[in-house]
Formats: sequence, structure tokens, C-alpha cells
Amino acid sequence: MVIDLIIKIAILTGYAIAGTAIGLLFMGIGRKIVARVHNRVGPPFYQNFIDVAKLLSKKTNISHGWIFDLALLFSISGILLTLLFLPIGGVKLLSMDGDAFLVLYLLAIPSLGFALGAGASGNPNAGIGVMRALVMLLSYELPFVITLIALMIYYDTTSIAGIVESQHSQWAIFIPPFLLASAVADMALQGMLMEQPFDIPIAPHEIASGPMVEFGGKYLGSLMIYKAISIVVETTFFVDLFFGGGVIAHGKFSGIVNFISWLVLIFIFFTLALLINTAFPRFRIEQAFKFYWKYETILATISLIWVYWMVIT
Amino acid sequence: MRKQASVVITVIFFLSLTFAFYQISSSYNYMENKYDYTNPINESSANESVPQHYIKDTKNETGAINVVTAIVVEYRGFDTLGEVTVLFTAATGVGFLLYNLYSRKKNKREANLILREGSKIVLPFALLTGAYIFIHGHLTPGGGFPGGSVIASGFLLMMLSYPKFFMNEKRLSVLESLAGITFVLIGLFGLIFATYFLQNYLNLGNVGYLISAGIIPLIYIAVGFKVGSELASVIQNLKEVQE
Amino acid sequence: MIEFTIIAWVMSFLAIASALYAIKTKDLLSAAISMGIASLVVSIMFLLLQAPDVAITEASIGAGLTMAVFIYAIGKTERWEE
Amino acid sequence: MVVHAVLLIAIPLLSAFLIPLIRKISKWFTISILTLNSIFSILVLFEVYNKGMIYEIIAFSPPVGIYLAIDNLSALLALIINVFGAINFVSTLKEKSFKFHMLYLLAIAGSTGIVITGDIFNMFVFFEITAVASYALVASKKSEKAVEGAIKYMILGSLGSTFILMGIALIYSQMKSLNIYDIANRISMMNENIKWISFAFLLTGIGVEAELFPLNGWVPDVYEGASSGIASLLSFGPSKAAIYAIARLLIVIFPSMHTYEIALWIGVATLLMGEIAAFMQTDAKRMLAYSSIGQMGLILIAFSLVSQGIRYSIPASFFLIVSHASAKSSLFLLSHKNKMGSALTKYGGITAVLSLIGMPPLAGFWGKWYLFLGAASEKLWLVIILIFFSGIIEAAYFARYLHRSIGEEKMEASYAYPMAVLSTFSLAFGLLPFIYKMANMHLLGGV
Repeated sequence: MVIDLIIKIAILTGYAIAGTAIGLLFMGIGRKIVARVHNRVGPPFYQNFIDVAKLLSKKTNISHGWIFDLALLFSISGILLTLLFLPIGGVKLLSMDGDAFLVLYLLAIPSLGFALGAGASGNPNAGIGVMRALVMLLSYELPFVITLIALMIYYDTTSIAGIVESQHSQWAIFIPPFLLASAVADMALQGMLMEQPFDIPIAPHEIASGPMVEFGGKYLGSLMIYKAISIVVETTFFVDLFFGGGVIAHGKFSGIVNFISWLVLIFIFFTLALLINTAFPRFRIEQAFKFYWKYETILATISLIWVYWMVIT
Repeated sequence: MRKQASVVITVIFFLSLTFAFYQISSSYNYMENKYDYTNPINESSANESVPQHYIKDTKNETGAINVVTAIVVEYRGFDTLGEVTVLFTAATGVGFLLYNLYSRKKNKREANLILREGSKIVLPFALLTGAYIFIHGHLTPGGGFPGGSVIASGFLLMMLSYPKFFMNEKRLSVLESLAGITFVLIGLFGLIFATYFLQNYLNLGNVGYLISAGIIPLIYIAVGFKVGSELASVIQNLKEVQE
Repeated sequence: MIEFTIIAWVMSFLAIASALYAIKTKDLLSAAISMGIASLVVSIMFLLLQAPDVAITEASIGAGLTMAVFIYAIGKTERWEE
Repeated sequence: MVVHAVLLIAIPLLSAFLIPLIRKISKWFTISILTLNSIFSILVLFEVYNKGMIYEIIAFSPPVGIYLAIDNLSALLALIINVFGAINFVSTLKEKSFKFHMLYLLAIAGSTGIVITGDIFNMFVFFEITAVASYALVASKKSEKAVEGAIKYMILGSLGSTFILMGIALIYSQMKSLNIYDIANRISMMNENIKWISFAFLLTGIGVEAELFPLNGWVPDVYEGASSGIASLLSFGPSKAAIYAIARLLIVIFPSMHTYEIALWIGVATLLMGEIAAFMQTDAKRMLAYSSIGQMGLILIAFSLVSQGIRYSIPASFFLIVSHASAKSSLFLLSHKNKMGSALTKYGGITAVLSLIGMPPLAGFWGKWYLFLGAASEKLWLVIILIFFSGIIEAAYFARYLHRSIGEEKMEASYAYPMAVLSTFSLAFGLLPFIYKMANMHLLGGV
């Protein structure tokens, strides 16, 4: 009983640490890639580890009350919980019927957490950022949910693990309607990762990083950890849905192979997001909203109808 | 636009009602049909339609000659308690909302002589009729509600003919609550002395006599007082209110 | 039986007519009174249908008290509808 | 200990009748009666939890007489109405008039009666008590808006009562019985056309009280006009009782694919209308009122998923009702000042909002989650998309609400404490494990 609990706690901690490490590594490599595109040298790839260590060792004097603290905790715990529900390389930790809905809700927690924190801090820039973040949440969720439901209809299951398992023989991306759907979902991923052209909530040059403007020292360090995990979680969610969680091998050493293929895949999609980031300027908020609710939703609906037609015939 | 819509809705409502009632008359005659009740509770021994049960067994089960009274007070006594409460709620609500708006106006026009003198003669008879109706509820048509409203209309007559006529608000409400308490207590005694709430725990007596049918006359007297005082107080409130 | 039918038809006609008049008229006082008439007629119908309990109640409440309440209310506000 | 369920109704009625005699101490008397009633409702809940459905005969055995039929969901609703009523009463302590206390007790008794009665006409009577008491309570603030709302409510409510009565008369004309379970067992004997007409009448009539789509014109005015304590009472009392009455109608009396479908699409329309209207409001109370409409739509959707997804639908409605009752009543109390100053109000407001949006592990999340599962098991993908869409809108306006209402002003203690306690319920029901078992048991009797 106790040993079980200890093992569980150890696994959770391991997941959290691994997620953070992978995310920070990706962020460092991402900085390097962006610098190369800009024709700069860029910081070393381990720079983010140093940054986090430095920020966490700082002393924080400014606090905005317990809601402000709670908001950050809220966001991090939400994203960690999401990580537990996503199969990684086909290995599932937690799974139940309908956890796709659960994950969608869990992914919305950080935005609400930041809304709370910004409200507590009282900084006007934070307020603007939060409003934009909420509109962004509103925008990209709709097309994303429609593509998710297309998957649910096709594989007739409501759990992510179920969707991943159904793709053992053939990844969803190779089925024509899901190619379309994955394009839609990739754009939603761009919004989730808050990369350009959808980095409106952070908007470093206009509103000085939006919701996070009042975070400093330890808070900023934890925020970076949150960001790192969220990169892993969001790309993993995408890979799980359309690439079968990166499962390519079934056999003796399939665990390691699948883990590596998963790592490669999420890295590819993170890099893709970064490249789009470097190539495009920022949308205005109403443009982003229109983009998601007009073109994206139409494409997603087309793929949904296509899938539905495929299922009934 | 709104007018047309309301006309359309009314027409649809009445058409569907007409259709429904037409269907009822053309479906079947219930007196000839015997159902098997699938009993919601195992102890229930009814094996016939409810209306038939009411008509056949009322006398034995409740000791009341008037079937309507037996249904209202005994079989569906809980509903009656509820209906009394609805009236009570309405009266309370009216009193509550109009509480601040009272004014005892001095100069009110008097009614003419015939009405004034006539109402003096009629009032005792109206009260007597009302009392008769609710005391004899289990024997003759009528009961608490009609009796109470007859009494209230007697007071209404007085108010119409004497604009200064006015009843003590406090005494009315005390009467009202005493009557209500009596009703609920009779029900609760049923829980104590018998098994169920509102069950008849008194002797049924000689069927057809005034003192018979157990708790029915008691409840109806309470209901009569309650309804009479409530309606009277509602009318008084509305009469005294100033815009 | 034929008398009953005739009386029932007449009564129904009267009830509907007075109810319609109550809706149509701009004079609220006469509307209230015609509602009272409708109630009275309906109470006679109840009596004919052998429901004396309901008839007593309807006569005293519908034709008496409700009308009085309406008339008091009209007295406090305005008699004519716009 | 065995408690007679009828005491849940009889005691408040008795004390409402008693209050005019003891005007001086009516406030404390009312509090003690409400407390007593909450204890009874808890005992009844435990009894139902142990024994399954319980019956309480009144005067004569059904179908000749009346009985109370208490299943798990109605025991829970009775608990919510009574306990929340007792807690919420603290916020109305400023009212001095003893008539206010009488009306409050009557509204509680009426709502309790609707949920625990097993007789369709008895249900109508309790509807009347609840409705009449609510009209007066809404108007008790005596402002112009309150009176306007109350009059709208009264006109629609009395029309609705007429419809309910017509529906009941039609059912009685066919079945010769008013007992819900008796009718349900023999519903196939009923003439098909009359069945449909009576269903339509009953749905229309109860729909007024349950804030369903075309019949909810009164809702924003009433919630805006009424004082915060009364708005809170309306959000957990009469509306929940009415939606439960609709559930009995749908699941027990008229169970068929078509009725479920009708209810489903009415629910979806209510949901979308409520949420979109709420998103466009600027006034906090009106926003909460429209959001209430949306939530009622959700609960109706949950109740209408019983053909395939019955495994999920009852837990879904269970949690949605708990979440909405506790969270919305606490937010209405908050709307008295609409500023979260102290830590207590912040805690209450944030918990309530998160539960309404559906954040795990609060009760609202379990409700929505079971709802999604139920809809997925019936393959109603469009409904899932629409629910999710409305959920996003809901999240957006509630986040805006939170963002605006966090401030420095303090609320009076008489509002702050009840609202914190009320919103704790959505946390507690989300976490307590025995609730799950309760929710998964079969409900509404053996139908």
C-alpha cells in the first residue's frame, strides 16, 4: 500500500522532472534555431537551465497576495495533470473513458490561472494581456475541438489512449480528412504555444509580456518551468492525436524506439512552430479571432463532415 | 406583431384542447373498464379504477356522505392543506407588499340608505349560511372553501356599504394562523395516533349524523375559518391601499 | 333532456360573449363586471352539471370577491384603458 | 433514526402558520426551524442512501390517496433546498417583517414538496405555493425593477400553472389516477394524441418555472430586480425543483425516444441562448441570470440523455445540479456588492466560478464530464460541439467577471459567510467519494 503510493509519487515526480528538462532543452535549442534564422550566433542550448536556476535562487520581495501565488500554482498543477493523461510513446500513465474532454478542460486552466493572477496584481498591462489571452483561448478551442471530435467519431472512443491505440496500424495523418484536420490542429497548436503570429497575449513589444508582467524572481522561474512543460504537453497532445503518439515499433525494444520517435516528432512540431514564428509578423487580436473562427472552423467542419461521411458509408 | 402572435398561440391552445377533449369522449367509458393496478406500494389493495373506488367505498372508509368532501379532506387531504397554504401565501404576500401603503382616508362617500340598512339585515344570514356550509361539509354540498368565501363576501358587503368599516388586522391574522395550526396539528396527530399523516384516527360515528366522519368536520371548520379570514383580510388590504 | 341542452347552449353562449366583451371593451369597470357575469353563468353551469360544491365556490369567489378586488383596484388606478 | 419525510413539509408549514402569533421572535424561530429541517433532510438522505427509494403514505394508500416518493436525486434536492435555504437565510437577516420570514419558509416548503411528492396533482399544488411565495419575495425589495420583474414572473407563472393543470386534467381523464408511478406503469393504455398534448402542456407549464428557452423572458428581470438573498434562493430552490419535475415527466411518466429528443433540443436552445446572452451583458446580475438559464439548459440536456447514456446522464445531472445550486447562489450573494475584497469572498467567488466553468475537481467538472460521456455514448457529436462551444463562451465571460470583480471593497459579514459556505458545497461534492456511489445508483425508482 505504502510502497505503491511511493512508487506512484516517484513516477509523478519523474514525469514532472523529465517534462521540465525536455521542455527547457527544447526552449534552448529553439533559441539557437531562431538565432540562426536571424543570422545571429545565439545563446548556448543549456542557457535556459542556467536562467531557471538563477531565477529560482533569487529572493522575492514583491507579492500580490495569496491569489497571485495561487494562480501560478494553479497553472503549473493544471499542466502537470495534463501531462499525466497523455500517452507518451504509446505508454499511458493515467487513462479513463472520456479523458479527451478532461484534457481539454485541463488545458484551459492555465489561462484562467493567469486571469486570476493578473486580476490580483492590478497591473493594467496584465489586464490587457489577460483579455487577449482569453479571446485567444476562445478562438483556437473551437476548431481544435471540432477536429478532436472528428477523431472521436472515426475511432469511436472518447479516451486519448483509445485514439492512440487505434492508430497502431495506421497513423491518422495518413487518412485524407485527417490531413486537413491536422493542418487545422497545427494552427491551433501555434496559438496554444503562443508563438507568432498568435503571440498577441504576450506581445513583448507592446504590453511587456502581458499576463506575466508582474512576475519576477522565483515567480518568473516557475513560470519558465510552466512554459517548458506546456511545450511538451501541447506538442504531445498533437502528436498523440495525429501520429499515434509516435508509435512505430511493436516488439522487444519498442519502448525505447517509440520514446525516441515521440521525442523526434514533438521536436519537429516545436521547430515547425518556431519557424512559422520567425517568418510571420503578429496578428491583431481580431484578425486572429477571425482566422480561427472563419477559415479554421470551416476547414475543421469540412474534415468533420468528411469523416462522418466516411463512417456512415 | 405581438397581437398576431398571441392570437395564433391562443388559437393553437384552444384547438389542441378541443382536439384532446374530443379524443377523450371518443375513447372509452371508464365505468365499464376495470384495471389492474400495478401497485406502487405493496400494501395497496385497490383493484379497480380510482373514481369507482371513490364512489363505492367512501362511506365505509371515511364515514362521509358527501363524496366530494371525502375526497377533498380525506383521500387528498394533503392537496387541501397545500391549497389552503397557497391562499395563505397569497394573502401574506398581499399584506407584505401593501404594508407601507396604508392610509385611513376620512372622507369617503357613504352608500345609500337601502344598501346600508339592507346589509345589516343580510350580514348575519350570510355568516350563518357560511358557517352552516362548512360545518355540514361532510353531509351536504359545500365545505370549507365555499363556506369561508361566503363569510368573506358577507364582510365584503359591509365594506361596500360602510366605507369606514374595518376589521382588526391582528385578530384576523391570529384567527388565520390558529386555523392553519389546527389543520397541520390534526395531520401530525394522525402520524402519532395512527400510522400516516392526516389519517383518520377518530371514531367514524353514525354515518349521516352531524358528529361523524372523524376528522373531516374538524378540518373543514378550520379551513372555513382560515379561508374566511384570509379572503376578508385580502379584500381589506386592497381596499385600504393608496396609490 | 332537451331543456338541459337548450339551457347549456344559452349559458355557454352567455359566458363566452361576456368573456369576449371583457377583453374587447376599453372600460375596465365594465370589463370587471362582465367577468363577474361570466363567472356567475359558469357557476350555474356547474349547478346544472350536478356539482353544487363547485357552484357555491365559483359564485361567491368568481362573481363576488374577485370582482370586488378588481373594482377596488380600478378605483385606485384608472377606469379607461388607453 | 427513522424520520417521516412528510415532516420536511409539515414543519415549515406549521411554523409559517405559527409565526403571526410570535411576531417578536420570528427571525430566530425561522432560523431554528430551517436548521431543524436541514437536519431532517440530511437524515432522509441517509435513509434513502441506505434503503434505496422510500415511500411515505399520506392518509390513504395510493393510488386512491397521496404518497411521497423519495429517490436519491430528490433526497439530494431536498437536502440542497433545505440546507442552502438555512444558510442563505443568514443573508436576509436585515429583513424585519415577520411576513417575509413566513414567505421564505413557504417557498422552502413548496420547493421541497415538488421534489419529494409522488403525486402529480400534489406536485401542482406545491408549484403554486412556491410560485406565489416567490412572486411576493421578488417584489419584497419594492424597487421599480423588482416590481416589474415580479409582475412579469407572475403573469407568466400563472399562465404556466394553467397549462400544468390542463395537462394533469388530460392525464386524469385517461388514466383515472394521479399517482406518478401508477400512471407511468400504465402509460401505454393512454390515447396517443392525448398523451402528446398533455406532455406538451406539462412541459410548457413547468418550463416557465424551469427557465426553459421560449418561456424565460422573466428570468433576467426577476434576478436583476430581486434582492441578492432572494435571487440566490430562486437559483437553488424553485428552478431546481422545477427541472426535477421535468425529469420525472421525461424519465418516469413519458419515457420515449421522441420526448427525449424534444427535451434535448429545447435544452440545447436554452443553453445557447443563455450563454450567448450572458456573454453580451454588461450588468453582473443580468449576466448571472442568463448564465443560470444556460445552466438549466445543460441540466435538461443531461436529463434527456437517458435512452442510451443513462449510466452517465443521472450522475451528470446530479453534479450539475449541485454545482449550479451552490455556485450560482453564492455568486448571487456576491452580486450584492460585486467586489471580492476579503479572503473569504475571494475564496467563495473563485470556487464558485471555477465550478461553473467546469474545472476539475469541483462538482461542475464532474457534471460536464459525465454529460460529455453520455452524449458521446449516444453519438450526439453536434451536441458535444455545441456544449463545448457554450462552455468556451462561459469561460470567457466568467473570466471577465472574475477579473473585474476582484477589488478591495469589503462585503458585510452577513453576505460573505453564507456565500463562502455555499460555494464550499461544490468543492465538497466534487471531492467526497461516497457521492460517486450515490450518483451511480439507479434513480427515480424502478422505471
